Amino acid sequence: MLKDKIKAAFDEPACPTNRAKAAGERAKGCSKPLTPGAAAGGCAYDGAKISLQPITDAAHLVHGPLACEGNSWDNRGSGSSGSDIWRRSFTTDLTELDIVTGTGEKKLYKAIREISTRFKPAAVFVYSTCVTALIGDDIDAVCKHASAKYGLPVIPVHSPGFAGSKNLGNKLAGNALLDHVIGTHQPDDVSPTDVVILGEFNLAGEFWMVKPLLDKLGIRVRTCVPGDARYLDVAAAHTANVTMVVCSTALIGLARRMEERWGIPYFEGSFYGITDTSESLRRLARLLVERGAPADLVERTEALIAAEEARAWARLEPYRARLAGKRVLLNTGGVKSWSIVAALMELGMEFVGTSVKKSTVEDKMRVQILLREEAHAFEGMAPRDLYAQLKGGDADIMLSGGRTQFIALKARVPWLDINQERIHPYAGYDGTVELVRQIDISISNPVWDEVRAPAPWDTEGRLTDRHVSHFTMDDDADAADPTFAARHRRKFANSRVDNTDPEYLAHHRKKFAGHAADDIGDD
Amino acid sequence: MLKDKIKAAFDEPACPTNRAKAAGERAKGCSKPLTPGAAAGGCAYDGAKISLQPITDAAHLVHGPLACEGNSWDNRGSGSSGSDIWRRSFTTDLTELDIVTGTGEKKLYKAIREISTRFKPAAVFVYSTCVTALIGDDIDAVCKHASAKYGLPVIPVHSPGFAGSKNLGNKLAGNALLDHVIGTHQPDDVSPTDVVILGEFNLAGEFWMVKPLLDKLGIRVRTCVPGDARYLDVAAAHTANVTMVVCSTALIGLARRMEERWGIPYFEGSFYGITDTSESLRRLARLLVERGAPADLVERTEALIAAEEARAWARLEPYRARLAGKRVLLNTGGVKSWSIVAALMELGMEFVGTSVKKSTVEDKMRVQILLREEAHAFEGMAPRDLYAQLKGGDADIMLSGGRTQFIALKARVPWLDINQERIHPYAGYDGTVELVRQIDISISNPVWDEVRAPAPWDTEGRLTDRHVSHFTMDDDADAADPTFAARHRRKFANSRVDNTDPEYLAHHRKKFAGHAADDIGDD
Amino acid sequence: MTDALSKVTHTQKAATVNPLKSSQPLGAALAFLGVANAMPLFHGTQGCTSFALVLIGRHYKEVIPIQTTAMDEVAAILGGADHLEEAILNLKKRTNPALIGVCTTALVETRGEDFAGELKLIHERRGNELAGTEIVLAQTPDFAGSIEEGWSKATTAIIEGVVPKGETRVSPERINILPGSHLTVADLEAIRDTVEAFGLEPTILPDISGSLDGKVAERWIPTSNGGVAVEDIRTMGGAVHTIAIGEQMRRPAEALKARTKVPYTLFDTLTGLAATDRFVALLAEISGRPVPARVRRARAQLEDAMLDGHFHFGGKRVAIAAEPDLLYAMARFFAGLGAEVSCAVSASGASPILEAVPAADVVVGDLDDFETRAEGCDLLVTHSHGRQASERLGIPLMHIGFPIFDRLGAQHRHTALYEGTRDLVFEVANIVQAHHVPRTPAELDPFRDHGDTHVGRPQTAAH
Amino acid sequence: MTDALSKVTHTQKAATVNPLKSSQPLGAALAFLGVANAMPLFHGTQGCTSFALVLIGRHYKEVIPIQTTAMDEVAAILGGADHLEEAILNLKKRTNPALIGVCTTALVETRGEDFAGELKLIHERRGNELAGTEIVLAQTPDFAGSIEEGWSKATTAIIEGVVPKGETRVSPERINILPGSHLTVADLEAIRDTVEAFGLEPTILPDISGSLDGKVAERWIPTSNGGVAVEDIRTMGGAVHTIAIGEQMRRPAEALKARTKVPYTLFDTLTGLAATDRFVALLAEISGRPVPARVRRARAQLEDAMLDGHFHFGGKRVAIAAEPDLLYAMARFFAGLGAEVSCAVSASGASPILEAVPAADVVVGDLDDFETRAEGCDLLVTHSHGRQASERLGIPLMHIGFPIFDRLGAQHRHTALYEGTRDLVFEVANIVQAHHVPRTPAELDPFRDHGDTHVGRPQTAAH
Repeated sequence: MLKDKIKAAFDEPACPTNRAKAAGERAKGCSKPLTPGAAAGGCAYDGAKISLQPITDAAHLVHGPLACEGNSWDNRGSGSSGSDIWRRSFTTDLTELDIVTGTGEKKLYKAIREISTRFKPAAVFVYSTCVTALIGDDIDAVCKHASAKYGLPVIPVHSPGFAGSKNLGNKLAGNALLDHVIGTHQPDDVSPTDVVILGEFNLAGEFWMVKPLLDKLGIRVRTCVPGDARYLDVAAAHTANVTMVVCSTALIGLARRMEERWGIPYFEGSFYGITDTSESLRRLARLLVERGAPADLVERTEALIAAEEARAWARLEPYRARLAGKRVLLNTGGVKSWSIVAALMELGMEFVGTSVKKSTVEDKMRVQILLREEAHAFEGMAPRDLYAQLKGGDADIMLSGGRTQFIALKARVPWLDINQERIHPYAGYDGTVELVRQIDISISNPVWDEVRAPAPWDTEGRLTDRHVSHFTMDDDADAADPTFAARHRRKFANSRVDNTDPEYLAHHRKKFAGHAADDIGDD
Repeated sequence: MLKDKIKAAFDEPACPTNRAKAAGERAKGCSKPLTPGAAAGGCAYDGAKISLQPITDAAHLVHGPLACEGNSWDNRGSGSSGSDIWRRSFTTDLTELDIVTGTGEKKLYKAIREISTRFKPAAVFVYSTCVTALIGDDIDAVCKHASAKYGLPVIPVHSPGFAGSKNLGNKLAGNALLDHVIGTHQPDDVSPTDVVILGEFNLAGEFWMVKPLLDKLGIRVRTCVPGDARYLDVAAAHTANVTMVVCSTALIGLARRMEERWGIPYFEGSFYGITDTSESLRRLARLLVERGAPADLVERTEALIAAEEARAWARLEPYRARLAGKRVLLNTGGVKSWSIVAALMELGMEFVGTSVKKSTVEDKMRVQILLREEAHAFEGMAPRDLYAQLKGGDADIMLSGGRTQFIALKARVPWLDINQERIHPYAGYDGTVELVRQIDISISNPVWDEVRAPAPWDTEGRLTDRHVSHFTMDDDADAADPTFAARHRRKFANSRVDNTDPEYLAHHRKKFAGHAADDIGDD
Repeated sequence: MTDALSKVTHTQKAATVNPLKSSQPLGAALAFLGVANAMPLFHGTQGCTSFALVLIGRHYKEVIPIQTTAMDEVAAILGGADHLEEAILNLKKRTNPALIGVCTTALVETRGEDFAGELKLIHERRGNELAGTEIVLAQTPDFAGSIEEGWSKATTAIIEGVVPKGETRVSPERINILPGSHLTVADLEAIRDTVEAFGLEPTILPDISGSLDGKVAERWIPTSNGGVAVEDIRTMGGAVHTIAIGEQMRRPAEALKARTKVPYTLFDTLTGLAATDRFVALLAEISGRPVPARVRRARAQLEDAMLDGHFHFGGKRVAIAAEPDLLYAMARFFAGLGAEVSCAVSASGASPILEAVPAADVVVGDLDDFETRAEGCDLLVTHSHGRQASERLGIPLMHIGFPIFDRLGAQHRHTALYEGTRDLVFEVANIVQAHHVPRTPAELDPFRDHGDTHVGRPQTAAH
Repeated sequence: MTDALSKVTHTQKAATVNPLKSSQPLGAALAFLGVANAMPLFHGTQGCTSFALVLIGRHYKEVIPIQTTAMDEVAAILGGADHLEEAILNLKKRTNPALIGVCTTALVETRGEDFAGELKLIHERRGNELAGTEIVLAQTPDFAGSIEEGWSKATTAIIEGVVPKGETRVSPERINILPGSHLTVADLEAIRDTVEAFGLEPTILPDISGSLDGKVAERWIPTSNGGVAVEDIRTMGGAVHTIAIGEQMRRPAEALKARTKVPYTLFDTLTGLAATDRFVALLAEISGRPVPARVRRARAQLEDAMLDGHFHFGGKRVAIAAEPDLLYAMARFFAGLGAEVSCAVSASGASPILEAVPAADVVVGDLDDFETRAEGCDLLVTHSHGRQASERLGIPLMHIGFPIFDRLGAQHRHTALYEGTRDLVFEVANIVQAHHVPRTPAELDPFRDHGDTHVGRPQTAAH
């Protein structure tokens, strides 16, 4: 019985990523088997939650024991221009008693009531987890029931962690939107220039650097999922004319199925980097014109692109000399890889490696075209290997997420957060300048030289020779003329170097009783 | 020449406090000679600055070397409802060169220009100091000149520190107001219920607890000097009908001379304590009626007093049981003494001493009537003696200013700031409740018991006998039944007492080689 | 300070809103990380491990070694013994840890296997391969307890797995310290210094001050880098005495006593003047030495800090949310300086120490219960997740406990003994002073509100 | 970090607005308070003493022993020799100090008397009565210098007054430490610990860590309670080496060297990894011992703190106002972690160290110069008087230097060596994090301001 329930949870249509995969690879399926004792990374629940939680006016309720939500909430920097309900954490926090007595479903039902009464969310998303999947709680039934009873949408998301990886979780979230949300609201202001952005998280508010560009062109973002999204707008996503998919692995399956169901064409684009931002604007404009938008949209878009690109390049110019030739290790997956690689290569930076762990085959190909050497693209790296590469001095900076942050820092290599915890916005033209500026700030920080300089002693604390020569006797000319004016002379800057005469010290130390006085520096 | 200049600076009318002094005392004059090596307290400059600085829209410029202003600014908690110019510090910060080359006057003149241009104050008060008095800078001339040139009042205040005490400085400040400020502005809204409050500093904004009472009675405070005062209002003080002097030693001379010059009657009153607050309201009302205000003012005042007193007493009632019999040492001078003594005695508190250092003879008599034993009133106490008295346990709390704060704390005696640095407002009915509340908070803080308990060892760190008995073996019944339920029993609160068996320890210690193991507790 | 027992209530809600607690296996992992060259192993799915690892990393700003048995859907149904064995063998081969600390999670505990039996079988089959690596088991499902319980269980598991039964020759200078999970790296360093100042040799279990103190090594270390050595744990039976700190450590102290007869003293807190006096006096008694001048000087400094600082506590209302032992320690600290603990929320309800918290009520609940009850307080005291309540209520937040991810150096803050208490006094006083805003005429107007709440807050006796 | 000399400019204003500096005699008094059983004596009016005493008390939260010659109008004109003599005799009689430190003030210096001659006469006349009390003279008029100069002069005066001339038998384990006025009580404690960890015996002059560390005594002590003993000062000529910290200590180090031939090493700062490395290496060299594990561990912790903390410095603009040595130390600290010191204001202009401050310009000025130049910065760094600028500009304030009267425990903050630098990194990172406000759509709008200052602050390379 348990087994059936869990199997049912996996009864999802074929993983959409497969579409982009080479025929030979398709057979492998989505989830690679993990090695016990040598695995790392999130689970399907993690992926599902990430994909939906920034829908800001909804409550996100996790049905399971504490750890799933309790150890992971409030850790992402998506910006909201409205409600803060999404930042709160909701979980049924199942106890042993709940599990033993099988009262999980009842508790879930009650929890939905409490939340809808107290916080008045636009909707409630309910996430299943390993334990509630294992014990067979029927969250579909509870959600349906609660929705009817409390008069708000309650959406089940089937996301037990053991189902697979974070990537699979993204897809499960997309399924939930398709099955329960999109198409359930018909807005009264549909226009021919409505678009949907999928897979944009508005981290550090960065989509707010892009949206005004679209506004200026008269392109209306019906909804950006999930960043700064409101539930009703997501529910109306089916009325848009074009879908742009930003984070390809996250929600491309959803885009494909929206095309199937409502005939909305989609494309994969990126707002990272100048060229990709421009290209995305272009494609949006062209597709909209194809779908009935005024033809001058294409020209206006080109004019905007020309102006904004010129301005951005002018602002980037001062960095070129500072950053050309710097070697970057990009350790993040998905669409960011090729966008960021392209952007930074345009400034003359080099890539010593790029993770393509979450990338589609198409992504990988783009990266390989950019990098020209396949060796640079890796599927993922064990911490130990990553540390070795960084410690070896291969890279001037690593761009990655928080998970590998401390590996870079412990190797004393500059690191920049380009994932969910970061506080700087990197999208659009302004965001590209900000990214380059942050890279420059990081690389040029004098802290690296200071922490890389070895201590003037060995691992046992014995002074190394290198050190001893640092000390010289305090300047007697100085001592002879201690007046202010004399000390104020220009060579002062040198005389401040710490100065001690090793011979003098040695002389005194020889008088030490019972001390191995002459061993200094080599004992 | 120098000598003449300094003598001139002291050519002030007879100290007005003398009026209140007994005939025999009058001969002594204002400043008692200080004992080198055994003196404490501020100087005339300090007193003058304190008396005027809370005039909020004026710049207060100190003409002298750094210490006078640099070591003392931004240390008082007067509230301003308007400008913050008064909080800024201005000084000519004379250098050795300025003094040697005699360019002090020029620098002062230039400083006034800079300040008037940049900060646009309503006026500039210029304070002379020891050094500028000694070198004979003619600040009168500079102020006159600058005033004419820059078109704003520039008021010289003759306050070299060596002239005498803080009290003298208060009077010098009063002289400056009388000679240069009051009477220089004629307002167009003079009314028969205009009053002037002198010597109220609006510390912690406490006058804002009183002013609404006066507002409600239709009594208009033309100006409260110096707390939250604006320059033009001070300049119009001569148009008021009554002067109330709050801090008697500070500005009573000014009040007397305002009576002489403009016929404004004055009285000494206080807004500390319920009875005194009521009495002050009463006298204001009566004097105003005598000077032409509507006769019903007296009745309305009585009605307000009745209502407010009833309310205040009701709010004080819960404290009576907590505070009755508590012994207070009041170590501050002036009008506060008798007002606060009276207020707290009404709650059943006792006074073990009251400083009458800054009090007039009249003040002292009031205190003595209240206390009934002359021994309780002291002129001032050396830190060593104060410490001895507090350490001896004579008082449950000391009320004083920051200067003696640490004497009380080092003696481990509760202390409440009732001087300029305090952050709690104590004026009026509400302020009296606040004062009592703060006294209660202070006295009832469990910190006193904790810091008074001696360490369980002597001054050499050897355990005292008192201690050893504290430890008992961990309860074996407890150990035998280590289940949660057993541990949860009611006697848990006791079993948490630290428990170690000294015999067990002694047993083990006997095995120590080379340790005087049995000496524990008495070696 | 009240000696009456406080009322402990559990909120009766179906939805936990803004959790206060972290999971039990996370607490167990932290304890295992306090053993040198150790590797915690979560028996569950990859996600459980990932969340714990990332959260601990955000707090300590470190690479955190925790591994997973990587349970998948098949194993979840059919049983995870193979995954457990494979994980252990993999870890042994790749990292050769001195100790593998198995922490079970909700998933495997829901299925309910015989983990101890499985481990025994693994040992029987693979004893040779696993030589030199202790394997201990802490059963720590997420559906019960919080960090404290996990920490306590893991410490107990280490003792029961590593310390041999029976009495042994006592080294009179050796002393065991069993610190609760609420003590920081700096606290452990200070405890060690103080114990050593009496000529005693402490064995601290767990000792995260060695492993989670934030330092840069010169090579990659796949296991915990520092901590108490397994060989030292093995000889804890030879100590003259055990000092347990926090009610959570009664269980391991009892376990150690049961195995080795080493008696123990339990300190409910080491924060505060009186508590530290008792601790120091015990060390003086055990060692037979006088209290060193340095310790006495620290005491005098604390006294002074309490005197200078008490102004900023008296009359203040404080809201605290934490795990039981930390809640108790902080509530005692605040109450002892005259503040009123008007809101006390505990992350878990199992500890008897809750009854001793000096507050009228102790609520076992979440940060939403906290936020609701903290309105009108002067200070919030909880971990980083309290930031939302702080923003919404406009009340300053003092960061304590775990996780602290939006501040640096949490592990280097002193919170125990004389110095730690002194630093806490300063921290609170400085938060209060930093947030002092002078009152306006409107706030002080006596006619503003002619009720009892006259000047913004109640002025009648609140005692 | 720039190695070019910075441009030092003096503001040309007649009015000092919001003084940054405190007076020179106050600095001298602080130094004298670092001698055990000492009594600073201000030669001036009562008011000078009162202001200094109250201000020092507000910073250290202590009863501060400083006395006054209580000059009045007559003495101001006729000369103060009688007052000086009477004060000294009174102090001797009432408090029997080991040392009386006479600090002249502007008043008596303006009159210009022969103070040294007067003191000599007093000693000739009253030698018997004054036996057992050293009397030293620091000429510290308020119209020149600031705390640093006063501190430096007083230390020099102590050396010249107490340390006998001539070489003496050298004790190879003795070392002199001459700390600048910018080091805290905690810094001095840490320096002592570090020196002692090498088996060396430090004599610290002045040593306020003994006297101004905040502690409660059991009796009334009218003089400084703690500090370096006069007898220890007397034998400083027997040290193997002198370490002076801060350019301000060159004068006393030279004086000591001139009298006793003890060579010295001057450290311009002890804040920062590299500076501490040099200090520790010098101790290793002097002692011939290896660097203890504990010190090496502190180094590793600092490295980690720098790595974790540098994110909060890079690209930030910082405004610092302080006395020269502290300004230099803090500017080096911030610049070393990637911040730009875009405003540096010095309380006094006499120190050559100002040219080495890593900032384009160093302004010798006041807090109004600071406030004007700090606009647009991310962080203000100065003493408590900077609070007004902080309020008006809406920029957070990090408290350093003297006076700090609106925070507790300033003297217990570590600012030097590995641990102090680590704590400073944490403090800055935490202020930055506490004041982080997520950006709004309006702030991020690319069309908000189509100039170069696109997103609130310049985004083009500012380097």
